[in-house]
Amino acid sequence: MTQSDRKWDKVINDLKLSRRDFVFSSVAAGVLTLTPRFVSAQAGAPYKLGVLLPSTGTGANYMAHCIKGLPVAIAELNKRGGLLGKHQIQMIYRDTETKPDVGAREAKSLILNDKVDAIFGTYSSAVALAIQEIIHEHKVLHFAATSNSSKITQDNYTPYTYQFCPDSNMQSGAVVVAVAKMAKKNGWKSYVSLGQDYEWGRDTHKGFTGSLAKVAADVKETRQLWFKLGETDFTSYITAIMAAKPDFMFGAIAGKDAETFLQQAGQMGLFKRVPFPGGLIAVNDLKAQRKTLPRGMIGLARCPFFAHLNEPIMQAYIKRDRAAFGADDYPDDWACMYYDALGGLEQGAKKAGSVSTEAIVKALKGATIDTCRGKRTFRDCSNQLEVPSYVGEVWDSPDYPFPIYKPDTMVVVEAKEVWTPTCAEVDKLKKKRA
Amino acid sequence: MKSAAPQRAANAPGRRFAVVLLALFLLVPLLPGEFWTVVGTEILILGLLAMSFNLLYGYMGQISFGHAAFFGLGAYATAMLFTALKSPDGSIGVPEFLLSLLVGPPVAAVGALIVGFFCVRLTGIYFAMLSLAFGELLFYIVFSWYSFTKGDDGIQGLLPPHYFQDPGNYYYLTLAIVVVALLVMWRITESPFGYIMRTLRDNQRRAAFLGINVRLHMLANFVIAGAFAGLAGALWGPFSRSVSPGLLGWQESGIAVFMTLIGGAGVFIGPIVGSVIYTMLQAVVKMYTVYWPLTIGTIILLIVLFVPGGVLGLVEKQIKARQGRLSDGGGARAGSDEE
Amino acid sequence: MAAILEVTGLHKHFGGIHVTQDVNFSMEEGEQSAIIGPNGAGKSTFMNLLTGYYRCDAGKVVFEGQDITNRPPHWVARRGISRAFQISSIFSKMTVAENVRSAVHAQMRHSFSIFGVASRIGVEETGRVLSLCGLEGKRDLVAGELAQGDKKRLELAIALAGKPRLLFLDEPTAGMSIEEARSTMELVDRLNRELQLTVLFTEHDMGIVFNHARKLTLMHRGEIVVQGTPEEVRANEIAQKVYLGEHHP
Amino acid sequence: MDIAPYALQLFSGLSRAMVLFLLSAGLSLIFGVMNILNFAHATLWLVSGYVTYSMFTFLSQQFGASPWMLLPSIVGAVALMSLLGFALERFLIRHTYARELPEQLLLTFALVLILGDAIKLIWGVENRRINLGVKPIEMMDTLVNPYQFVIIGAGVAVAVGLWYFLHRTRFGKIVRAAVFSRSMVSALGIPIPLIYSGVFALGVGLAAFAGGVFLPLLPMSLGVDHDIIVQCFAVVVIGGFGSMLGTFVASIIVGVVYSFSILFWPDGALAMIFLILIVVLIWRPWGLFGTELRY
Repeated sequence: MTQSDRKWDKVINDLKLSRRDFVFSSVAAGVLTLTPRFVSAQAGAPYKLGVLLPSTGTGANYMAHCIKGLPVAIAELNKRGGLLGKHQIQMIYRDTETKPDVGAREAKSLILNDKVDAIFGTYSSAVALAIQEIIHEHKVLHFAATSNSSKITQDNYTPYTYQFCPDSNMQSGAVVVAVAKMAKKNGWKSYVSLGQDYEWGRDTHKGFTGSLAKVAADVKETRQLWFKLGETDFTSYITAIMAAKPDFMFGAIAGKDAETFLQQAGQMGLFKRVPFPGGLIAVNDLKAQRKTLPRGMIGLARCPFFAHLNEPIMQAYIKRDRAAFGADDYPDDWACMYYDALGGLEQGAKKAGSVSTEAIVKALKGATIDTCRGKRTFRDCSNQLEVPSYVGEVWDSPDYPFPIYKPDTMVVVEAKEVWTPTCAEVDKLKKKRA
Repeated sequence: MKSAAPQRAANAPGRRFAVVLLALFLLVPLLPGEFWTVVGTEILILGLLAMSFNLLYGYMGQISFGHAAFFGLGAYATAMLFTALKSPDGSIGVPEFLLSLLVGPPVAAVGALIVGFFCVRLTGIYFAMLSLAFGELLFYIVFSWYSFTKGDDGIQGLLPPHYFQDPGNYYYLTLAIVVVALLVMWRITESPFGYIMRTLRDNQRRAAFLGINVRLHMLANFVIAGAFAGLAGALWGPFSRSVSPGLLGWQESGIAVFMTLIGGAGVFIGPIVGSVIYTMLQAVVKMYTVYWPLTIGTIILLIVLFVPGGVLGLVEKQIKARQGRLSDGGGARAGSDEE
Repeated sequence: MAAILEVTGLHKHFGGIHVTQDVNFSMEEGEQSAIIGPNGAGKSTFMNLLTGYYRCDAGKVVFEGQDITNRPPHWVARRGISRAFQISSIFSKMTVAENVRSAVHAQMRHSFSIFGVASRIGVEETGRVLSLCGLEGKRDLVAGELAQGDKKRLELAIALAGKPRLLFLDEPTAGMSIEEARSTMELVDRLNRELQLTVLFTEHDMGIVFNHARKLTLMHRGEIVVQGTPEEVRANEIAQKVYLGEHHP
Repeated sequence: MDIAPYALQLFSGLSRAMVLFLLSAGLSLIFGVMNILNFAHATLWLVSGYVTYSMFTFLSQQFGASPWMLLPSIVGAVALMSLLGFALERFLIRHTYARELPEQLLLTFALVLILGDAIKLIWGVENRRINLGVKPIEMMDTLVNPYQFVIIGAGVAVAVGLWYFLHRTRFGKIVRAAVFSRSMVSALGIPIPLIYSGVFALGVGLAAFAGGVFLPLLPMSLGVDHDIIVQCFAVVVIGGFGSMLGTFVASIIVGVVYSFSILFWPDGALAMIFLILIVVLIWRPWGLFGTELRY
């Protein structure tokens, strides 16, 4: 057992013992930052990985699992020798505070001071757009796996960004597939939209209304409501939605706001009057609101572990995750997608036979990689991984301490069904970069 | 007891200190790696913002919690013109770039003129609250006016011309602009107008009976401070390569207040020294821990409790105490201040 | 001699309380007079009304033939009226010289000069005022740290720097030693004599009042009770009843 | 015309108003008496939400889950937080009375940062929530959350209680006198420092009460204090510093206006609060019910 192995075991042990997961994970991140070059027989230079995710702000609760999970996954990879079996990964974590200017500053700090080779992040799409400017200029690899505005891979395209998360258009497209079916069945004609007033909310909303108009032209949006990130009292929004008496509502709400909204709307009985199909209900929401989520509600997920239980990578990940954090702890969507990003990095380096950024960028172009979600290919024109979206009904499962999506009603909407726009159009959208 | 102690005319130690500080700033890009150059640029830009805030606080005696609104207005004005002037291939020429920088201060000044028109009617806590309210209002306008400002997305792609993409070159450009701005500010604070500001800080009623139109003078100073904040904002966008509405928010204003109080509001270069301390601490502390708020919070707590008047205020006191011992002078201690 | 100040029918109330009632008052150029009256008689309010600090509810104030009723204080000050307050009102964080210098700048209409160098403008005039008020030795002290008597003198200096033609002094010797009070009033006399400065002051010390004012106005409950020379007022019965009689010597 | 939607919107506005009032009452009291604008007020509110959560969880584990466990949890949180408030005043705030406004603001702002990270250290970044199993009830052809009645009731109860305290009790009368004249109170031989500690503890206690009462409605999460404190400032300023009645009325104005803005002009809802604030500050800087004297 090498010295670094022991260190890693200690980190993992700490994590296992901890009740306050976050504290220790950040301590772990600190250890990682401070760890000197790993000593190993034929070690190459360590590979520095910057992780830019919020532990403050509206996305913090979504990212908590990622932030504590990534060190465990990296430790496991390092045990196998690291990238190409010789480059130990050194993770450096920074808080973006869900603020674009802070994100941009921390990206600069990671690149110029810590000399990172790649950056994973961010949670907020607005922050992602801001840091893309920095990573493009400094030619640093950037894997996005949560922030999913379509602008990241289209308008603001840079060859250094790879997207592991279905983008907002794909997600909205998936919701539209479900909603159009339900609208037809129930004779729905009108809906109200409620969205977070920021990049992702606007973009998701645009994607939804655009695609819905194409498949169900007679379903009309009667009202749009936008709220600022971090809203604490949705009462007035909920009564306004009820007052509009729509047939259903569409929501572009994520993070802690989603939790607040679902709780307050549930208590006010909104969903008894107005169905809310296709709101983001990720695994962490299923876990956190295990008691209160209305069963039968139609939710949208990005990467739920229970949809891919037969994938070996997913199985291995779940096993390791439960070993590290307790048997009740299943990885959430965000952690899975960042795990895929890490896998993408490992496979990219292997394909390239090198850890140089340019080589990995080239190797991943249009490449097919193994992920938690099976074999997936990057779209040529936008570096968007062809991953599906998941629409399903909240349902009590006998196998888990929290509800999941009912397996026989869950629809996995493949990327190809909802690809918009076409590659030719994407190329037109791409802004010119000097 | 006072954070805003009298601003003495440039005495020899002060001038020497400023020269040493400038020399240090000139040497920053020679440090290995580009990181400290980038941190240095941030110190200068945020320092300029804090300096402009101190025109209101240290010299006029009013605390503005909406000062970052003008920083943000300047940043957005520059960002929008910058975007409009970009050539189809996404690059921008040097003249166009400089032109876009120039638009920041006047736009911010116009904003300050409108906001200031109302704010100067009030003083103290009411001034603070009204400036906060206007700052938040401007923030929400930028935040909500999606079609014009791109809302929360902000504006990206503010990559300066090739020459200024080099952090060292952008640093020297910023240094040159900030030094000129500081010299202008110095002239203003040492002008009759600057001293009239101090009279308004100390005693507005008395100043009015000298024939000073209090509101008009406060408004003039508010606009000047807004313009300098706008200049800082103009430099921020191309430095950060993007702007976002958060730049206008009260938390950004809070940073200017922190810097000023850390460095010392009673000394001309106090705010920029505060910026050096704050920004460097931030850069270093964040390397080791995510508990930056805890760290800076504790530091501010200690400064408020034990170093009132800021770091430079403390230094000045020490110098004065030494001089006092030498000359064995010192005026008679007298009763409390009125007003 | 022409009237420099002419006040007719001045009226002011706060809520239901009438603090100034139907006051008619005039001063001639070069006159030096005093307003007396018990605490709360409305003396300070009267000065605040004349200088535009309070708005009048009714009445008219004319200075040198110009209507200055309800004009803002700075406008009134620019017409040539200066004042000093009962509680010394100075710029406490600035030095003595800076206090006076800024007043000089304001008088020279330099208050908006943003690129002039303050320490080089109005130097002579500042020095003149400082020495006139006996403050040249204390010019570099911080005003807030001065002794009470010096503060009052500094305030007088600030008022004089405005080159007024009419000077209001509210309790100019309050808080001063006997010696300081004497020299201060001598200065006032000299200004009145040599510069033809019209002076109106309020004062509690009857000795000072009778020695330095040539005309007295007694106010009580916002109204003028008696006006006249010191002798006339001293002889007045009402005056004795409301004020002089009950007053300490 | 169907008035039900408007009535409902008014109801949700009132509920929001009481949320704001519960939060702002302590802030207003502290400012009125001590002239301290406490930036950390909403952060203390947030801390007490977490404390209530922990107590609720603990009690539920010890004595079995029941919604009624919320009551002792709130009492415990209020007691604990009042003690914390007392200590904060004693050891920190007290040193800034003679200082200038910005330094006081800065001190309390430092507390915002420190307490925020303290939450992160103790409770982590995951949201904390409790579930009382509240079921919606039918009202006016629509559904409402019965817990909103609890919120409105709590707001009115606190308003009445504060009124009784300030006007009918000895300590309250002294506190009220202190709003108008500090020197008078100290001339009466009442120790001002003790009043201050007491008032600060009471103000923090009110924040703690609000934190506990909201817990079933709002998952506690980091950073909400930053957004809400500015709205509380707006309420306190609109009502008039130091005027409890003003704070109450301003809460209703802001809550109801906000609620109806969402119906008619959702994008401008938040901006409306600041527009009201600006108009009030320009028209009556001392607020609707404040006194001009406290400049």
